[in-house]
Amino acid sequence: QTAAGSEPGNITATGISTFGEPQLPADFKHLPYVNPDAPKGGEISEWAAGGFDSYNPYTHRGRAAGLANIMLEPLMEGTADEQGASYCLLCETIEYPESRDWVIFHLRLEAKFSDGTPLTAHDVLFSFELLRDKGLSSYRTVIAKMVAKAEVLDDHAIKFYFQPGYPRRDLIQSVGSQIVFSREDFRKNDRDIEQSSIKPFLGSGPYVFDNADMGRSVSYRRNPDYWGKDLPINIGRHNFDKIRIEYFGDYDSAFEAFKAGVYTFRNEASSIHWATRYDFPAFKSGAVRKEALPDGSIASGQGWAINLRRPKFQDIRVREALGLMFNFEWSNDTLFYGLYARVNSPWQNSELMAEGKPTEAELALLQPLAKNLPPSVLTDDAVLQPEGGKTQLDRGNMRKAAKLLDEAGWKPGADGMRRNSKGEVLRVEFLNDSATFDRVINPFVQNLRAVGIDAVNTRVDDAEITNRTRSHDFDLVTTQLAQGYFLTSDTEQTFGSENVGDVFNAMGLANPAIDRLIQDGIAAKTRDEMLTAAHALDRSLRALRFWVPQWFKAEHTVAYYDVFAHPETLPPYALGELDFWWYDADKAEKLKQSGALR
Amino acid sequence: MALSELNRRRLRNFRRNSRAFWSLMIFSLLFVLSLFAELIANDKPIVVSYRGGLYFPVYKFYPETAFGGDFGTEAIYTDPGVQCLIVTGGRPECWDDPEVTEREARETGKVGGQDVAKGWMIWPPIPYHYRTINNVGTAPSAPDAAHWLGTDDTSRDVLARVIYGFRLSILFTLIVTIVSSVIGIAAGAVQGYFGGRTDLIFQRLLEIWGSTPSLYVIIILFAILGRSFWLLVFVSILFGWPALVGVVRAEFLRARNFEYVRAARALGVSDRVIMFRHILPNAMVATLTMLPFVVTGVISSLAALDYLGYGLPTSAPSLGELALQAKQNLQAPWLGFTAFFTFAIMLSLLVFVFEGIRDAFDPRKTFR
Amino acid sequence: MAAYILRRLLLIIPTLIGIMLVNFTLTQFVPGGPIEQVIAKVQGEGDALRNISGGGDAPQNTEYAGARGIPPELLDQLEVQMGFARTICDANHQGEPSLKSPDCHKEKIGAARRFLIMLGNYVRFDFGTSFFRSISVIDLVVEKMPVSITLGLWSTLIAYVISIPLGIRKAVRAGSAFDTWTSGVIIIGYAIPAFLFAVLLMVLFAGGSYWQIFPLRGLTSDNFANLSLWGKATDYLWHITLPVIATSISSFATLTLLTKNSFLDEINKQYVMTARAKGLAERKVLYGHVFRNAMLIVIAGFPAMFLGVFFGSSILIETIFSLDGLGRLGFEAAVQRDYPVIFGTLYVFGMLGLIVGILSDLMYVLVDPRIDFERRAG
Amino acid sequence: MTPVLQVENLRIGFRQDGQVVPAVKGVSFAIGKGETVALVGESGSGKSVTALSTVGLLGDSAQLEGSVKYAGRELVGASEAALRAVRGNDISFIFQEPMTSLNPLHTLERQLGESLALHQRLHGAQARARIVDLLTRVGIREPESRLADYPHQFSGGQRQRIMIAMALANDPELLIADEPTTALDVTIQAQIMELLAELKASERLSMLFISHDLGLVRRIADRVCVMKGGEIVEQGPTAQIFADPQHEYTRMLLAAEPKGRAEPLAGDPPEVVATRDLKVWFPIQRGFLRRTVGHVKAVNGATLSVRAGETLGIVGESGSGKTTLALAVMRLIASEGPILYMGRDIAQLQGRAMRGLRRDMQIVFQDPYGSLSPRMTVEQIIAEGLGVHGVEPGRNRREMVDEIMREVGLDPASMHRYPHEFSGGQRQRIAIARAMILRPRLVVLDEPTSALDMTVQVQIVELLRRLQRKHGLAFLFISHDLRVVRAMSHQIMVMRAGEVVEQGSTDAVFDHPQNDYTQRLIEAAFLTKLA
Ligand SMILES: Nc1ncnc2c1ncn2[C@@H]1O[C@H](COP(=O)(O)OP(=O)(O)OP(=O)(O)O)[C@@H](O)[C@H]1O
Ligand SMILES: Nc1ncnc2c1ncn2[C@@H]1O[C@H](COP(=O)(O)OP(=O)(O)OP(=O)(O)O)[C@@H](O)[C@H]1O
Ligand SMILES: [Mg+2]
Ligand SMILES: [Mg+2]
Repeated sequence: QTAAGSEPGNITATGISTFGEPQLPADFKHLPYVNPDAPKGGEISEWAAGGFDSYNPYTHRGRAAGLANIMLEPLMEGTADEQGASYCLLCETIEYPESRDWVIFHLRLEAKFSDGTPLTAHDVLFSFELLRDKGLSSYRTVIAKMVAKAEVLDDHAIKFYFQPGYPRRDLIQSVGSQIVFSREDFRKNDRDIEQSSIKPFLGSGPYVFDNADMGRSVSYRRNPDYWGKDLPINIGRHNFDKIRIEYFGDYDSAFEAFKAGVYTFRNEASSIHWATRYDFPAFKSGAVRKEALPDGSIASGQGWAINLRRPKFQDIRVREALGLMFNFEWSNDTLFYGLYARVNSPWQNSELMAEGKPTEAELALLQPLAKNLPPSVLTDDAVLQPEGGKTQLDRGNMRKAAKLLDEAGWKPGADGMRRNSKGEVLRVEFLNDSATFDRVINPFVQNLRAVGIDAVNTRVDDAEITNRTRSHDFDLVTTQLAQGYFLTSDTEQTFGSENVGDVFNAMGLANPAIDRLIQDGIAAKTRDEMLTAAHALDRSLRALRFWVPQWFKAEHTVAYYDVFAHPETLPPYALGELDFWWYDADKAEKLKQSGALR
Repeated sequence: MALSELNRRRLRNFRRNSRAFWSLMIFSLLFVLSLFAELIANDKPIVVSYRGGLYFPVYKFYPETAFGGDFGTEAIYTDPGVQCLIVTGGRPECWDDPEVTEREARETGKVGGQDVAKGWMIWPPIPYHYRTINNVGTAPSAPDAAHWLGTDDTSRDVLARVIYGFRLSILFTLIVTIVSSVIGIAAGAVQGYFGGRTDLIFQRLLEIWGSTPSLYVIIILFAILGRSFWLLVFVSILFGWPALVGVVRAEFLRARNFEYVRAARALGVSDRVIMFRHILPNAMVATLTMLPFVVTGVISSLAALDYLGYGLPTSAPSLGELALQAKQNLQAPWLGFTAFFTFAIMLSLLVFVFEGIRDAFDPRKTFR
Repeated sequence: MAAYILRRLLLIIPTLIGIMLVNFTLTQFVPGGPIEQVIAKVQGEGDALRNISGGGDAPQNTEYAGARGIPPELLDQLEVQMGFARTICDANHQGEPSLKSPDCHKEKIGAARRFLIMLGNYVRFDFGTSFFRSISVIDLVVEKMPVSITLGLWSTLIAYVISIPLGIRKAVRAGSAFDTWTSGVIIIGYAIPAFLFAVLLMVLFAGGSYWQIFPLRGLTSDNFANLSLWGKATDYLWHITLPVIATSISSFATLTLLTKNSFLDEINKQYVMTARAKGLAERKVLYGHVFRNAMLIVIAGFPAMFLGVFFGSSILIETIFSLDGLGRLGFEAAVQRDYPVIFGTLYVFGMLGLIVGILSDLMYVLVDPRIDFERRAG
Repeated sequence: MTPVLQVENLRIGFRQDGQVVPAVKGVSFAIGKGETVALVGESGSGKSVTALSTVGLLGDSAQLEGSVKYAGRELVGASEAALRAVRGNDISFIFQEPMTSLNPLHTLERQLGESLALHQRLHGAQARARIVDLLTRVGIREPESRLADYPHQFSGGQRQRIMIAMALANDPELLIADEPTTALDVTIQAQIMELLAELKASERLSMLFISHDLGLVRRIADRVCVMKGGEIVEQGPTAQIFADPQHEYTRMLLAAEPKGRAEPLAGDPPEVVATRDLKVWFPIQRGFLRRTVGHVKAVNGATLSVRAGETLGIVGESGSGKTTLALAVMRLIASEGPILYMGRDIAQLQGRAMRGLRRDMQIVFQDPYGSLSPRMTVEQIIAEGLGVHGVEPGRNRREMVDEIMREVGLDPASMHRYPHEFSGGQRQRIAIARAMILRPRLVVLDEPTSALDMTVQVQIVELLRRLQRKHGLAFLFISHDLRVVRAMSHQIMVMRAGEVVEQGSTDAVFDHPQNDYTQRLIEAAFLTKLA
């Protein structure tokens, strides 16, 4: 073991977690959720929309092929059943001080690229600088904020110094997630990461580029000489000999292709398809299986953000009234065939979501902030979205909404439209750029109109919606308040008052209480502390009613030719079909004989 | 207005062409009917009798309070509560159990033992507006007794949408076609007839105009003025009129050399009259043939715009949107069939009508 | 005539400039520019064709961690890259001008100037590279050509080959049952929305439920390169059958009826009688005599039609059959505000269009020698 | 022996706006091998229709009854294929209106070559040689150089000769010639007649010969049928008919002849129109780029002057530039040299200024059919000028149209018909009516009587004279019929190959022709008369 730069008192480990120790012991044999005896072999294929013309996903130029970075490995890897933990992949160990002010990655000596050249600290440094200077903008900024400097200690050790002041909790994991390019490959092929490229990268991972039909299909094959195939973290994974992605311009043609066996695995994103279209011969004969597998990952936090910058939405009663008029239950039953669940919280489907009445600990955080929060936060259950009835226009909710609006000073005029004392009509415009959303928004609009709000659904194109959301020129717009499993600066970016000008804080939330709670969460030292802060934050946010939450899917709806197998219980955070599912050759043989599969 | 003998002869010829004549009749009938779409398909009753007073909700706004309800917003006539209120003359029992109360009032004329001022409603034959969201289980739902052509993917009645959509499309295309053909024909005629510099310059301007991407103009105008029917009409005219210029110009370039044009010039007939009285009728074949297609072309370009997301406001009853839905809901063939039949019927009628007109203007065509 | 042609050729220049100017001006007013598109892309949105290809309604979990947002430097850099601004450095700056250096700053380039720069480049046939792909505009267009040519050429060809004889036959037998039912059929063909028909074909003949006869997408098979010449030809035809049928279905109607009506107009003229009196077979009379007189518009329109083929390829059909042609390129470029592609294609096709315009005017003269373009007045 | 063509009880009617208008009411005649039968008679009596019906060339609107047998085979109701076999090869046609009967988009070579290729399988050089030979025989000069020309580049007479060449190309058994020489000057007419006579003698060519020129009929026909109002009122051997006409109409026809002389001018009327050294050169263009390789000097230095009340007769060889001169004077084609109208040079006038003058100068085109808008009714056509220049005060349009139609011998009831529903002679009269209704000061008449039978011709000449007298009209009168010219004109201008070869007062030119060509012309004209 190299000990370059190692100092006594530092921690040396093979894994790290945000709070406390990572779940897996240092000498784990394999990941808990994989089948260590999974056979290798076979092929899995999926579809993707559109086409591709590049193999470089690290630039905004061109459309990169799916999985174009599959051959690139990060220094450390997370797992599908644990949040905030990372385990060494390219590194043998990591070394860091208690303060986590820096980290040294000691690389595995055997790590090498698929062309046989060893993977060294120089490659890591090269990759780091490359991504820092020329990588995708989002990545660039983050890196610059986190890392002050990186230096190669020797061929197999690299040290990153972190920026002072940046929260240290997740820094090592973040840096560890950096993938490693081959410096030689870049030099030899004269690559420019800012340009699209038609040459796949050289990487060190389990898969290598196999071949492609530009724009139509791309496939990767397992590298039998993969250096890391016997690492515990890799046991039972990367089971398919081949992974193929087929491209289709059209959703239906992709579906037809699946029916015809052009590809074998499909993650169904359309509720109507899921509910009505699986009646084709291959499905009826049992060759294709349809499975709904639980998805334990955090929901996308999708909802209509109400633009708080507009005076008319300042009144929380108006916002609440808007929420009352969206009948999710009806939409789900009628439009989505009951496939979705309601989003109530940005942390829906995770531990961070608040439930019931606030706990003592939460109250301790909330009480000092009470003046900036609706009083109900302290006393009531965390806000849940209203239930709509069986009929799309629910009279009960409508009555409530009407009352709220009346109270807020928006009274129906002679034409039934609500006006304020100045005679202005209450106009609500949905800014929308997606055709699939029309069918959801239009009934919502109808309901709003029934209650006397002059609602319209305005369809615009991508560029315009970007333009208008950036200049905050909208009433309601669909946004994803997607949150992670930890309160971080991301949380701040979405809900913090610093960021009212940002697009991510679409609703323009600026509330000192919220700011405070976020800071509490970011500063949390233990998981419990963080959860408390998160729950307090969540219930406060929800009580502010700055959005009309939409829906999420708590399951993976997948369909596949019956040649694949997966571990009995799946880890909560990943479906893992390309990772730890495997190919059942016997079943495949049967399907081939029956002619269902080519 | 007195018709000249010639026009009378043309009219007679047109009449004698029964296919064209009946096509015109049917088309006009459909059009006129669709003009009264509000009375045919609506989610408001045509007439309401409430406590002896007559109400006309289709044409007039009545708040729910007018029928003893509690909202100052427009009464929702499809709501069983409101229906009950109307039938029972505004009895508060309606809010508890509208169906039962209403039935009771209907059957016995009493509610809770008390006499009520029985009211009634006359509904349009199709009790849905194109915007009405129905409660149908899952959308799109197949045709049934309530929704003769099923519902669309937003759970709206397809038949109601077709009726309104037909009116919208026809109005749209009539305006667009008429205006843009008049401009287009005039422009083509002037170019072809005068030739020379007029032609040279005009054509260049057209070329410039022709390569302007309409999509951008639409995006710009939408962004500034918002999506609306009239804006689309305007844009369609703006980009529609050059369609006929080419053919008309060609016909005029050719026809201006004909002997009878020379004869007309010798008579001292003005250029305008030569163009429109002498040449145009003889150069009209292309125009008359293309017109039905211009008409339907306008409709389908409207559909294409809908498809691309730059069409009518999203809830508008557009036939294009219906076709689009059909594509996206292959499990719901009634959408596709409806779109197709609407298009086919409209186009056939138009083609036959214009064929009839062409024949009526053809001096050599004889009718048995 | 030569003088006229020369004049027309010379007029191409101002016309092209006019076209570019109008479009350039337009783009100044279009809401949202390429930079917004990059931003949308960075934010994980912005698939231009999303609304066209249809798809799921499930919310996508964006696996996106790390701070988001666009740093202002990046916007500046993009502006420079896209030619909306340039980097100006102090005199004492060393080395390459770069926005990263503190000596340098960004300076916006005015619209008029940008227009001139663009024209300057175009004169040298330098069309630049796409904002969103590292490929020159010309290469991009060339890349998309095969699809568009295939769809356009074949469907036009089929339309002409079927429509003209059909139209003539209908004219000869005007009013007969044949006339009526063929009208019915072509009208139905026209009335079926093309994309619906395409989907129908796809589901019936390529999908997994009914007859799997034709391939679902593409112009050729994966192993095209290894096929024999005959194999290549059949493979190609096998692939294009459905998309071409779907594209042509609606094109019969206009052409057929135009042919029919034009013929009806000519068929009774005196010279046709002369031709008949010569004892010519009906076919000869129709094709040898009437055709040229009746079909001025159709014949002369051919060059334009031919060019239209390239623009005309339908984005909808391309999407359904996963073909990557100019239809999609054009739409994508428009939606993404990929100005180099927009202007580049506009310029190239604009020029082609103008030349074809001249050709088609010459066609007029070729078809009907009496035609000239001189001034004529009372 | 079976006759070549036997027509029996042929009835033809036209469907028109719901009714059937009878045109031919049961005619019967026969043509034997080598025999020439002439159809003469009133304009509009059904001659052309009868002829066309024999090989089924009438349009859809015609209803046919009776029987037409060619060499014993029935043609009425025969299949299209059977008719086709007969057409062109066995029976050839020369149409009455050559101007509109040629395919406007085919070159001369193609028009003629087609028949040759079809029936004789002649192609390439062989065919060309035959074409050149044919054209030479019908008197087209330098045929080689004109093979690539289109019909519109030929004069009326030239087109008619092309028609004739086309008809003769395949040595038919039966030639149906519908007024084959109306647009030809006498010398060429003589040449054509000789050609026909020769064919008749050598090939035993049978002929159905339709003509208004009784002199010609007398010379060529073996038998004559006289038609009136859709019926044959009299038929018999030529000599007998001419010598002893039975039917009243025949007698009238034979007696009719434009008589008299132009009345001498009284006083010194003002000059209406004059040209000085007028030139019209048509560029000869070849190749795709239409390079100009030379010029056809259609009119090369014509100087003329016509005073009010005066008629200038223009005669001359077919293709000599008469029509071109007329069009140039009317400012309908570009020309060089001043054109003085009422003393004012109008050569450069444009637009409205020129239009204002048009009321006073009218033209009757040589090709009346082409000059009538096909989609306008006769009423509209005739009244159009009134619309432009105003109706005479106190009269209404309909009345005026009615009157002028009567004056030119048309039935005003047919006012609402389209031009194609008339006979050739009727169309010519429509054209005359259209010009005269405006009471212009100057009228250019380009062969206004070529399609008219003698009785109508007399009527028209009378009309023209009367109007001239009454309103002091100036006429430019172009005709090949020297008798009419003589009867109408004060002055004569003789043209040949674009040049004016002789000019002078009518009597001087007719009685003492100076020029060689004029002498021949007059000789030929009066020789015919004697024959
Ligand atoms: N558009 C034209 N282009 C070229 N040559 C022409 C054109 N029009 C007429 N010509 C030629 O000009 C000459 C004069 O023609 P024009 O029609 O004036 O003769 P014309 O005297 O009226 O003969 P006709 O008695 O046969 O009618 C002819 O040789 C003819 O071929
Ligand atoms: N298509 C038609 N429709 C209606 N009537 C017609 C049609 N063609 C000809 N006629 C009428 O039939 C009659 C005979 O016409 P036809 O052309 O045979 O006369 P014609 O004897 O040849 O006269 P001309 O000497 O003037 O040429 C005329 O009265 C004419 O008006
Ligand atoms: Mg005749
Ligand atoms: Mg002439």
